[in-house]
Amino acid sequence: MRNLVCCLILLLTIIFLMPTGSGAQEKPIIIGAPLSTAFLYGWDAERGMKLAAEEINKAGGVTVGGKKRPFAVEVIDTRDLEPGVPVAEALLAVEKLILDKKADFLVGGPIRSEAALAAMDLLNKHKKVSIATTGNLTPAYTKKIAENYEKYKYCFRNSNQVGEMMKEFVTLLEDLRKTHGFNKAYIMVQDVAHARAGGETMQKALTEKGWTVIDMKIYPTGTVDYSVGLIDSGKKGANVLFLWMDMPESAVLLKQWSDMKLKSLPIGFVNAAEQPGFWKAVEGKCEYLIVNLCNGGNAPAKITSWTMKFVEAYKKKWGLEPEGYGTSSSYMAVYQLKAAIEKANSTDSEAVIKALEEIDIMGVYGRMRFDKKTHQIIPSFDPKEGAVTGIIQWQSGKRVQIFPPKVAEGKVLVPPWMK
Amino acid sequence: MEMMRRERIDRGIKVRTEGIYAISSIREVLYLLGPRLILIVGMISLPFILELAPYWKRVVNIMCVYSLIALSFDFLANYVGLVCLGGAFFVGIGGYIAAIFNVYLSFPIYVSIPLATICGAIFCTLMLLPCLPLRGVYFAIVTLMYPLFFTRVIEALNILGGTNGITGLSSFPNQYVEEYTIIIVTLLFLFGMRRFVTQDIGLVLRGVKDNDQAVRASGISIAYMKSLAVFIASVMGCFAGAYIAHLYMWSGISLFALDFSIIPIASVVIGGGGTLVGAIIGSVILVPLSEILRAFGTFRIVIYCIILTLVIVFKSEGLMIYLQRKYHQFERWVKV
Amino acid sequence: MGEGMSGDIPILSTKGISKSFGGLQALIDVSFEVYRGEVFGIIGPNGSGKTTLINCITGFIKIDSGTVYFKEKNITGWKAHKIAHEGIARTFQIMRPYYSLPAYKNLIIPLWSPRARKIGGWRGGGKHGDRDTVAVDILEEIGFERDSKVPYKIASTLPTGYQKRLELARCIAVRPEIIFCDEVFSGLSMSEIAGMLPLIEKMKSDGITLIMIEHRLRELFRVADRVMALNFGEKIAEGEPFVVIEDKRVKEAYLGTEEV
Amino acid sequence: MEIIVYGIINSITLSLMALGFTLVYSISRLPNFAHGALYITAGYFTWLFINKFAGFPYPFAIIAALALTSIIGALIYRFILIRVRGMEISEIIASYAIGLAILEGLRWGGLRGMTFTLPTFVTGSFNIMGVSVDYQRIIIVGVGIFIFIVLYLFTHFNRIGLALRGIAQDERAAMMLGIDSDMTAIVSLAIGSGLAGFAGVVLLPLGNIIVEVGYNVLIFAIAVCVVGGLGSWGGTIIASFVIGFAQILTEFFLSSHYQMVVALLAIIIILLIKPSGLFGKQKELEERV
Repeated sequence: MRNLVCCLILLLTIIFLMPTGSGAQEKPIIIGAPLSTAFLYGWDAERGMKLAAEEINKAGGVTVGGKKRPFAVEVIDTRDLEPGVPVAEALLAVEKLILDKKADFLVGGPIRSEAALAAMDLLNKHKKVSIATTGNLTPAYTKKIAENYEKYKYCFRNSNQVGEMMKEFVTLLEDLRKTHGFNKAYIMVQDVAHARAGGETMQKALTEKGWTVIDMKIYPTGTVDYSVGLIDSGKKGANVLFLWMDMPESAVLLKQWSDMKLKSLPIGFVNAAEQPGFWKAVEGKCEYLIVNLCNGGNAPAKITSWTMKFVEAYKKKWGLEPEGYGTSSSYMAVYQLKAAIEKANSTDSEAVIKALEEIDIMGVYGRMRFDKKTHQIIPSFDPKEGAVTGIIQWQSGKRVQIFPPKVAEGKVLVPPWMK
Repeated sequence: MEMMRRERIDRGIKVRTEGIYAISSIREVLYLLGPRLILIVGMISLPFILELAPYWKRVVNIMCVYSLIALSFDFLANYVGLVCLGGAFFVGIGGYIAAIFNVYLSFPIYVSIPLATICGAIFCTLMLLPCLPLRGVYFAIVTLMYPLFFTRVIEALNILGGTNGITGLSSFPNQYVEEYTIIIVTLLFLFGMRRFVTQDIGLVLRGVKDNDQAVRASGISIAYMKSLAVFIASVMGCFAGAYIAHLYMWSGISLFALDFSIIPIASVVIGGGGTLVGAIIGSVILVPLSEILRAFGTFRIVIYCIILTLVIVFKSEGLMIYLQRKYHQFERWVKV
Repeated sequence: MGEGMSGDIPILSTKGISKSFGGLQALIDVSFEVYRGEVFGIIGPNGSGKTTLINCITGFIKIDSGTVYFKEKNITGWKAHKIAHEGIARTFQIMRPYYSLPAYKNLIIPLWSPRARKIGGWRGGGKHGDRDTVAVDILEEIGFERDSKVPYKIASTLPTGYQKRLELARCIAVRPEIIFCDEVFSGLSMSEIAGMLPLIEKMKSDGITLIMIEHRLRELFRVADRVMALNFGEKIAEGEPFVVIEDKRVKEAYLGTEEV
Repeated sequence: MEIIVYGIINSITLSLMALGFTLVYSISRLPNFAHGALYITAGYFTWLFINKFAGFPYPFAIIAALALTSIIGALIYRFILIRVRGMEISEIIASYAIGLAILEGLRWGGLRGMTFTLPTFVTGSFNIMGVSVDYQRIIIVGVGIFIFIVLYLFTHFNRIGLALRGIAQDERAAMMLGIDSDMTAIVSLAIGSGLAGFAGVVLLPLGNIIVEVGYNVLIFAIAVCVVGGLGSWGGTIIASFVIGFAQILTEFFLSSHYQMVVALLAIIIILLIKPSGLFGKQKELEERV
């Protein structure tokens, strides 16, 4: 028995002494990235950031106070997308980045909206600037900044938010109504605060526009069977299925939809369907599914000259197309940070905040400008005015951008059995 | 040349069986109080030692929170015989009630935490009252289901801020107040419980564990005794919940997360069930270990579980009892 | 019914108690009366419902029908701890000491009970400190000297005989008026039983009524004033020990019938 | 109409999940908290066999995966659970820790994201009485019933099966008759894990293989077993129908987001009213005075 206890203590001492320092030639600017690396929104943001940092360092780094300092990306696994893990774990990771790894800026931010909201108070306490790029879409995030600017001015978000995306979807559905005469919608959302809020705003907006919203079903996380809702929608002649499913079980819903050959077009947020590999995973059953990737550039498209360059660079470095929400926004966040630091010519939080509010660069998905009061990226349908969204449709194995019309790559296809 | 052999003298046997020992010399006093003093001085001085690594102060806070929950599990399971797998239930209720007092009724922090502890404890005891007569595996499974059930109810009814939770709780005035509240409270509860367990009431609770029929036969109602024990355990749990809600200025359904149930149980098992100090030692080992392993990403859970299984299988009595035995024994060479 | 030893009203009387577990009729219409300060024996072959009767009276099992009066107070259906609070203590057929506690600490629990505290006084052990000394006194009464190792040994390490006596001590500590002794003599050696007899005499003199269930009739008859016999849940005889043993039906119950 | 059809499917799914857990608990009194992990391991092994070793026919992949999962189940008992057999808390913690280790090990080993799925046995769907149901679900119902029958036959007319039931009733008596309780426990855990794996292999093609499903499966399994009475197979099957239909009805009439609440509410209510469950006959509850 003695030897077991000794080897246990030996194991502990080795781990304690593991060197954690990082080489320091020109003192690098450290970007902390609290991401849930075991999930899509986590690792694709991480890849976006590393790609951007690598490109900037190759191009000579950031000129601050006369010196050329490289970026160093420190990623910590927050596990905050796992259901059984308390948010305190994510906040602990954020603090580890700030205090232990001495991160100057935070990019990506905790992914789950409740963790992101909780982290805002933490950022204020430690006076660290953070750009949230992936995962959290709740309008509450920017509302808090607007209400309490002095306290929460350190938080920025360079990806779209729910209210804006709802407008995009309504305009898309309006176009479909004109072209295909759809007017009956059936809403199925996951039982999560921002998804339910999205479902309710969609229901209100569509009924104003004259649509008949048959029903709204809310599914708790972990539901494995959607047959009752789908059959109900088929029977009542719904021709549009509005979905908001961030949970992995949404693949079950898609498979059932295509097996039942329902006469309705699925549109909305399906976290699982953003990945290029999804097509093979469901054996092509996600054909005709329309998914919103929140920001342009997460799928091959020609929004600005930079978009295709970014897609090629991503494919070369990581071997596959940009995967989903969070890739292009994280990539751009690093570039925005570089522009702001060079404009403020220092890494001090106050100066960088002022600079971030003024910078205006033409990015991967349109013109990137932050709203002074809410620190939210200014969205628009025209890449020259603001950040453009990226709604794609799965067409024979490819993700084709179909919205906004100005940058659309293809037309909306309707399943043959619907005609 | 006379033969020498190692003779092992176990001072402890006399101490353990008798339970009474005369303290004669200062050396004897030191011998007994030594470990306790090291623990107290160590815990009090932690914030100063960690001045140079500020992040680890936060880890110490979390460690104390987990050790409080572990203490309440250890007391309930090993002294009263109620195996409650739902430690997260106490934490969740404590956190939510603290948020309600602090945000909705805007009580200041030094009022909302004690109030939340008491109300939370009353609420938890009332909720657990109907399942007190259950025994063994059944009580464990019901209490495991309580936090999951509350998560789903809050999520379905979208009350108390739904899945977003309640934000904007007021935080502690400054760093040291934050640390010292939790450290002092943990030590208070630790030594308070050790004292309580040897009191007459504590003996009655231990009697309930041995066999409750005998307690019933001597005119004491078990239901009252068990609810008293659950109340004490939930006071500790709810304080931990209220504290962590204020520490992170946020409380939401993930306070009911499974981690708040499993890690305390693991630290009690590793630290040594039955000795209340075991819970503290268990979390002193487990929480910083999980922090160090964070660099490994999800692999750290695997290492965590493997260590836990090894300890359960090979050293099921726990570290504390093993150390106690070793502390009381020593060998010396004796002429044959 | 017969004249009691002292006073005329019975301290405990049961009327028509019956209890069935599923189809099995454990007790059929059992009524008997016990007077203060009397040692009342209950005998009968195995499975005649003796322990079930005690469980019913002391509230550990719900009674199907019938009533139990304790000093003119109807205590049918009360919870076990309330009945014990009234003053009816019991020992268990399978001994139930508190294994993890030392012998004298075993007595702290009954001393802490509301009944002991209500009686209070020196014997009741008012302040915290007293309870330990009172516990050791009771152990001394039972026969474990104060300075011997026995009171301080952990209960589980005590031999069976000692544990039996510890059960009895646990009952005495609650200051009861009636004690149900469930096979206290079984498993004891002759010398230990001899040691118990003066203890029972002392309890009788303190005015505690004893209801003893026993298989060892010779020892029981040396102590019991009156005896009742049960067979398959029915009361078949009651009265002086030697009268009952001669009763034909009791012989039949024990030895089986001769008719062919 | 669809309530009945999908009610049955949902109930059979639940019973498949729970059968392994009940079998293990009824025979060796071991609450196998690693049940969800074995469910996912079988799915992952099948996926591995199909994708990594090209040309491995689907049925062989399933059989190989089930065999592997049963061996893992037996090993878990042989090296870990056998030492903590008597102690309740340690049993639960040990089996839960192994389950967690396997699940997180798989997640660390690469089982991430949504791209891991198993092909369905037969694709397409057809209508029963106006309700369109796909073949995979019909196969599930067929397989479910087949398993119930096989289990019934195995335990009633087969020597090992009778030995298993002997241990289930009274361990000491069975040991006296020369049945080695540890060997039976290993067999029972192997069969239990095999059943868990089987449920995985049959049910996972509906969706995709994710680690979170492992935790949900464990909760559903416990819900069904506790409601049906720990340790009674009949109880489990009937309880899975009760909960299965309750979930579908709540989704149909009340509203879908109370679905998960129903399962958890069922456990708490049943345990408070009748701890031994609908059909269970737990000796330890009625404490013999």
